Amino acid sequence: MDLSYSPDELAFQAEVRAFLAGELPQDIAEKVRLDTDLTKDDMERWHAILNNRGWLAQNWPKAFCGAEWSAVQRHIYDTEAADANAPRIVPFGLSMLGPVLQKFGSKEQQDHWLPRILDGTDWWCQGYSEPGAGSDLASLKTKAVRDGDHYIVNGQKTWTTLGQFANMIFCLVRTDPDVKQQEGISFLLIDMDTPGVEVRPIILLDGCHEVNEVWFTDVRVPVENLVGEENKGWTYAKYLLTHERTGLGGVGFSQAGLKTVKRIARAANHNGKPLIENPHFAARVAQVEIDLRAMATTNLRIISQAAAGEAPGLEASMLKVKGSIIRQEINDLARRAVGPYAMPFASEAVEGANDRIPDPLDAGPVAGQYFNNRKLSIFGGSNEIQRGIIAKVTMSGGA
Amino acid sequence: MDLSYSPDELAFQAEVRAFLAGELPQDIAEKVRLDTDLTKDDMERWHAILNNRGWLAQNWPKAFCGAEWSAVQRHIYDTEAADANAPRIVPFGLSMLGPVLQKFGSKEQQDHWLPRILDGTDWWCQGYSEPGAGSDLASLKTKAVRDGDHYIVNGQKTWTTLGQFANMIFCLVRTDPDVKQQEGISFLLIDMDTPGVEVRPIILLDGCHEVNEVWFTDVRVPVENLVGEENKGWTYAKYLLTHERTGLGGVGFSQAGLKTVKRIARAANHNGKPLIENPHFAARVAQVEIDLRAMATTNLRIISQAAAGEAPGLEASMLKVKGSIIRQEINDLARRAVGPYAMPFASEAVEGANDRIPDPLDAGPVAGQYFNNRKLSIFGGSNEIQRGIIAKVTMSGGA
Amino acid sequence: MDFNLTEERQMLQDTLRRYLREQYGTARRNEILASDTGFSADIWTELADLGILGALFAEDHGGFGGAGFDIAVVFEELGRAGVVEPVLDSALMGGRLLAAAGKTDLVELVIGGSLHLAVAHGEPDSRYDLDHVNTTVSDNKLTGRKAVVMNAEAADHLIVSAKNGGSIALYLVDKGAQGLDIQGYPLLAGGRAAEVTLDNTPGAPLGLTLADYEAANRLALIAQCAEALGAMETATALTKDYLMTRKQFGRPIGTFQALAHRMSDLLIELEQARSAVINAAGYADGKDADLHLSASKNLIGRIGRLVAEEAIQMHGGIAMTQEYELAHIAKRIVMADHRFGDTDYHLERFIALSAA
Amino acid sequence: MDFNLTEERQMLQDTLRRYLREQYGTARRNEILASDTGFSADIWTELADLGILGALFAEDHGGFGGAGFDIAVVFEELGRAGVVEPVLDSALMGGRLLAAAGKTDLVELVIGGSLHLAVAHGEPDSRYDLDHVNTTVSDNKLTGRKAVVMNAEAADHLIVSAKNGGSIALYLVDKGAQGLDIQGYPLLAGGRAAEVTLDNTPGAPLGLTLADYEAANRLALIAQCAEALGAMETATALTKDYLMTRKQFGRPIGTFQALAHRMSDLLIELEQARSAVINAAGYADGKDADLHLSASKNLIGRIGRLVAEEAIQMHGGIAMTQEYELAHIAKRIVMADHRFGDTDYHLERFIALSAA
Repeated sequence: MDLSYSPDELAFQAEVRAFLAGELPQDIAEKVRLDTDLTKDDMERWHAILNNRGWLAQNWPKAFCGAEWSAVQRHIYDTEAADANAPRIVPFGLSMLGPVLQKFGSKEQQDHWLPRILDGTDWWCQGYSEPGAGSDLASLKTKAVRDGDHYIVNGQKTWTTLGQFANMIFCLVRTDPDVKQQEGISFLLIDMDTPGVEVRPIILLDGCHEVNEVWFTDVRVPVENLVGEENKGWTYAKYLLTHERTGLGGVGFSQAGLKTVKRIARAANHNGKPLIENPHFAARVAQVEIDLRAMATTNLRIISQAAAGEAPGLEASMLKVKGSIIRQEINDLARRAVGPYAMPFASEAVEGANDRIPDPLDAGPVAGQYFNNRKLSIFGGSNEIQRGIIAKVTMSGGA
Repeated sequence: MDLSYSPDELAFQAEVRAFLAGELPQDIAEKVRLDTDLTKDDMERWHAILNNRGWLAQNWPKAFCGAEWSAVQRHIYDTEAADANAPRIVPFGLSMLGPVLQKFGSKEQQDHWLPRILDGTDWWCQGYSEPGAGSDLASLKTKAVRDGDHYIVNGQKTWTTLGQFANMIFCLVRTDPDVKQQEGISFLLIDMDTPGVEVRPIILLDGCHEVNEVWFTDVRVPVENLVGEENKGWTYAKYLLTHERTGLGGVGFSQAGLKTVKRIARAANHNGKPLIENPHFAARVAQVEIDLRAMATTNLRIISQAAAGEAPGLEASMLKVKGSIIRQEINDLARRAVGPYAMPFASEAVEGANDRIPDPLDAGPVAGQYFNNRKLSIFGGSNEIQRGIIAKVTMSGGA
Repeated sequence: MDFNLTEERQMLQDTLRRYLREQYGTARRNEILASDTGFSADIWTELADLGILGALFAEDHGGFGGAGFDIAVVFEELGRAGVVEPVLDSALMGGRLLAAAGKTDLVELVIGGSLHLAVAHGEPDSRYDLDHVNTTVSDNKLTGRKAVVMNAEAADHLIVSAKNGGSIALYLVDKGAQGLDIQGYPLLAGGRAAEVTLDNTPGAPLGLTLADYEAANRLALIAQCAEALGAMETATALTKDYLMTRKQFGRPIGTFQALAHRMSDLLIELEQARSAVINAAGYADGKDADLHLSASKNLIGRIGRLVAEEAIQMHGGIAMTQEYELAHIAKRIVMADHRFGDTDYHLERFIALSAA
Repeated sequence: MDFNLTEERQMLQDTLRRYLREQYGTARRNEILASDTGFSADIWTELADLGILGALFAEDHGGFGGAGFDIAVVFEELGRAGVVEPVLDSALMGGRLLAAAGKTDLVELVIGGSLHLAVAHGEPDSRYDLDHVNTTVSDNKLTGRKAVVMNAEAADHLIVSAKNGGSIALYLVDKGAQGLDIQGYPLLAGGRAAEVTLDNTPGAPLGLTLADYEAANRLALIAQCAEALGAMETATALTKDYLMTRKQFGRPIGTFQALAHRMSDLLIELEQARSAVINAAGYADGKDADLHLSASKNLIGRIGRLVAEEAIQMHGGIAMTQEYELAHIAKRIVMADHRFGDTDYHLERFIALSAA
């Protein structure tokens, strides 16, 4: 047991810190700090900077021009990036599709699509969820029927994050309706400029446009856009879900969020003293900070297991549940800290100068963020789904 | 809406207060204050005092020599009694068997058994639960087979509270094994001096002897001890359960407990100041007090509905759950307040003078009580059972 | 002891509930939310015509109610429907302050629905403290800044607090008064507020002190607790319906034990919240009024958060969308914690008052 | 960064776990609980022979461990089995204080299992404060009262703190010393303690100060957190087994969703507790040691209560009986909160150290 970083790891940490200090555009960092929505251009700028440095595809193998970082390196980057208010890397191409293509795609697909992810030619989004299916991917209904060299796709996807920016979507579609639910599913890449694809915004409860519905009406998709074998899409989807499940605890986000809470609470007045000195508020902050410290260590333990080749299954579910609870608690504290100024509808306000809210605490849209982040325990497999997984695995004698 | 007592109710309150001040033996009150176990003699003494005043059978009709108090009167008594550290009235004969006999017993049974409850000739206990049956009464296995003028009873009951003091037990027994689970059950009165009845103590986790197993081996019970009709016992049991379900919130107990917590916390030192002034401890006390104030009003609302003739069903389950949570939280606060002196095993200590623990806070066995009162959410229909009832009733469109 | 509504209050409740059910559905309300003014003048007029505004005032002042339970009944229904019109600030607080000042003529206009008010008391760094006022007054001219003033843009008059020597006094400021600047913005949970600055702005002294403001604040606490209770009732009802409608594995998801038990806990806490509102309304005149009000606001804050979060969580994705009824209701519940002192503010006040 | 046990610690863990599994079952432990001494001399000797006591000391002092993770490994296993022998007070705290005082000869006897110690620091009104000592010393004679002193009756020597002028110093007091009175009693969670009074009782100065006591207290915090973790692991395992064994409606009750989800939450919190112990053991030498230790003790206190209460609740009646394993384990977990500062004490200390 040794909780300290090795000299190599410390050197890497310094390198990351220096890079962020020198290269992260200040206007972007300021938006991240205030939880203001980033524009597409903001995200593309930051991706390009990372790509220049060779740090965009952090978990890709060197063979595919990735950084091939160790789990600890990725943890170090995540922590430093959150601390510096760097935007998160948009994961759809880099963390989700990339690994699937590398493992199951054809040489042609790899050669064509992977460089376009790195250089920003394509912006991918994910077509998994469907209305009424909840977290149950196996019950999906979007159909793809073979017609010569094409599939004809009909159906609807939902909760498609940042679909409004994407030109490509990777989808799970049903190619064989006659077999059991989890079979007969294929993994298809669809150009969103194809006729019959329609993106409709979903406005979330905090007023933000972040997710979308994507409708497919007789959309013709070339068969070479099928990844792997027909009807084996479920296997690829499961692989992707496993791969997606690192960093689920969101330790870096929580650490940054807690810093913000403390900053606000130092500035906020409570009965003539800084709010941070109020014992009730301080107790709330301390308890979540203590929880977070423990979770950060749990996170490192799991990373170190993953580095040793163990697949994070159960532990990933545990991290996702606890991580979402902690982040949501921090959002709640930020909202409390701000007091009456949490009430203005801030996202709209930033658009027109006339509507600008003179928030003396410079806190950003904390209440909107509080509501928006209720999604953390709902999307990507709700906490109820995760608890079910944990119970099932451990009760059957697993852990 | 009017939250104040009427002049009559205020007069009654004064009467109760005067009675308790004058008649409650101080040695008994002191034991109750310190949560020390009462002896059988203590309980009998107090019952006799109440009976003298005509206040023992508070909910019995005047026709059966009861006090026939209104719901509000009972609430007033409960509150004042808890405040004065009066012992609770042992409920088995008075609140449980009495109402069943009054409703379903024969004239002979009423004439014989009811006066003996009042004058203390009989000490009753309850034979409902069986090992492995949990809260599910319908699955009980104790058999009674008719043999001439007797039933022959075989089987085992468990969790029989104060069975060690009882000379009589009212039991649910299976008289027809061939019908559906809830049918074929009868309600039988059994003299515990009959050969074949054996009482075995169960020591609870705090070291107290409070509950028992009761074993029946070929026990001969005269048929005149059958209450109502054979195989209709389930109906009577359900009636009793409904009847038992008032005062489930334990408001008086919680109010008295909270007073104790505050007394201890005023005396306990924390960093050179009284613990009650510590904001973290004060916050815990305040939150449970706030919850209790709301529950006291919920309790009164339900009492007032009951007085208007509405049966407390769903609301009784709600009160039991919330009431147990509040009482257990108060027990937890008492344990915390005492600090290191919560560790000694106090129940044993009071027996031998040599082992007497010089507890400077005069707190009694608070940690033992904390563990003992975990029973509040387990026995008498666990909180899980209650939540199931609440969900079932409301989800089917009831409330 | 009596826990039944009087016949009059029962009628008031029935009338208001029926009116809002028919006239204030999700679609209508979402239109109002998206409008420039943030409220509907028609709804306001109709509330006045139905006598809802009058129920908030005693007969002495031309109303026919005004007691704690009148306020609780009205606001519970407003909360149930997620009403965003500023009844609390404009009619209740503003109107009752004018009533306290003896401005019966103006109160009549409030009850009739033709006079709109705003109460400008809090300041940028006062948070929830009632006695923290830096706005100054000299020769009946006010100078200072007021924070998050509800309904300021629409108000005909603002009631503004200022430090007059050592004590706090209230002034009536006209909409068009000189040196008055109103920077309005929408609120997350509906309606609009504004930052109000006064620069030597003339105001008419109302003869009211901080104690009068505190009295109005007590009424606001009853109203806010009741409104949150009504919203919680809707959140709970929507969740119950959803759990019994939405199916997984061929069964309504509400029949699965985990959700069923959590739903039961919400229902239990909802009863606690209901009792807290009764305590707030019933004890608001007594000597322990502040203790009861703080207890109730703390409890409503805690349970409100639980209900809002659990209702969203048990719904899943649908509750995350702006157009779904629960989204608005959940925002009303949580944002109630930011008015008139939050959960911790009232916890602390309860502790202080208990120790006293 | 490395989260694997060293080979030596892995062996230590395996040895101790196997020994306790074989020799310290429920029946044996319940016999010990019921005994007059409250602990087993045989078990003590065997723990010494297995090298368990030696693992708590550095090589300099005749041991072969002594680091935070050595302590954590030992106490996690002791906690898992619900061991009531006073390893923490007699061997770890007592022994390490003697080691700090350079009494290597005595430490050897501790490691060998032949010397029993008690640490008498807390007083009737000191609660969890370490610097609250009213016992006085004059001419190496001590006078005062010490509260809830673990293992006092069985100890050959007591290490007693006293106020020497303005500062606190530690003294070695012999079992039979003049004026020493020991009033013993059993503890709810097993073992025995005593009220100790000293009346001009001779003590040998150890040359140790409050800072030395605080250092030993840090080790005790690691040990107590680890012991509670081990006990929580047992409580969780017992509950898991029970849920899969006990049936209702023909299915193991653990397959019902409500209990399954609550069990999942326990498992999640157990991982948090495990990380808290790692933090306590791993950071106990660093500059933020007290911050980490307070964080860990607070978290262990909160999670411990949850685990103990939920484990009992999910078992139902059986867990309420004294003879069932969980009853003892739950008492160990909850009573751990009453040693070396409880949940709130360490919350407050964490806040103070964070602000510093």
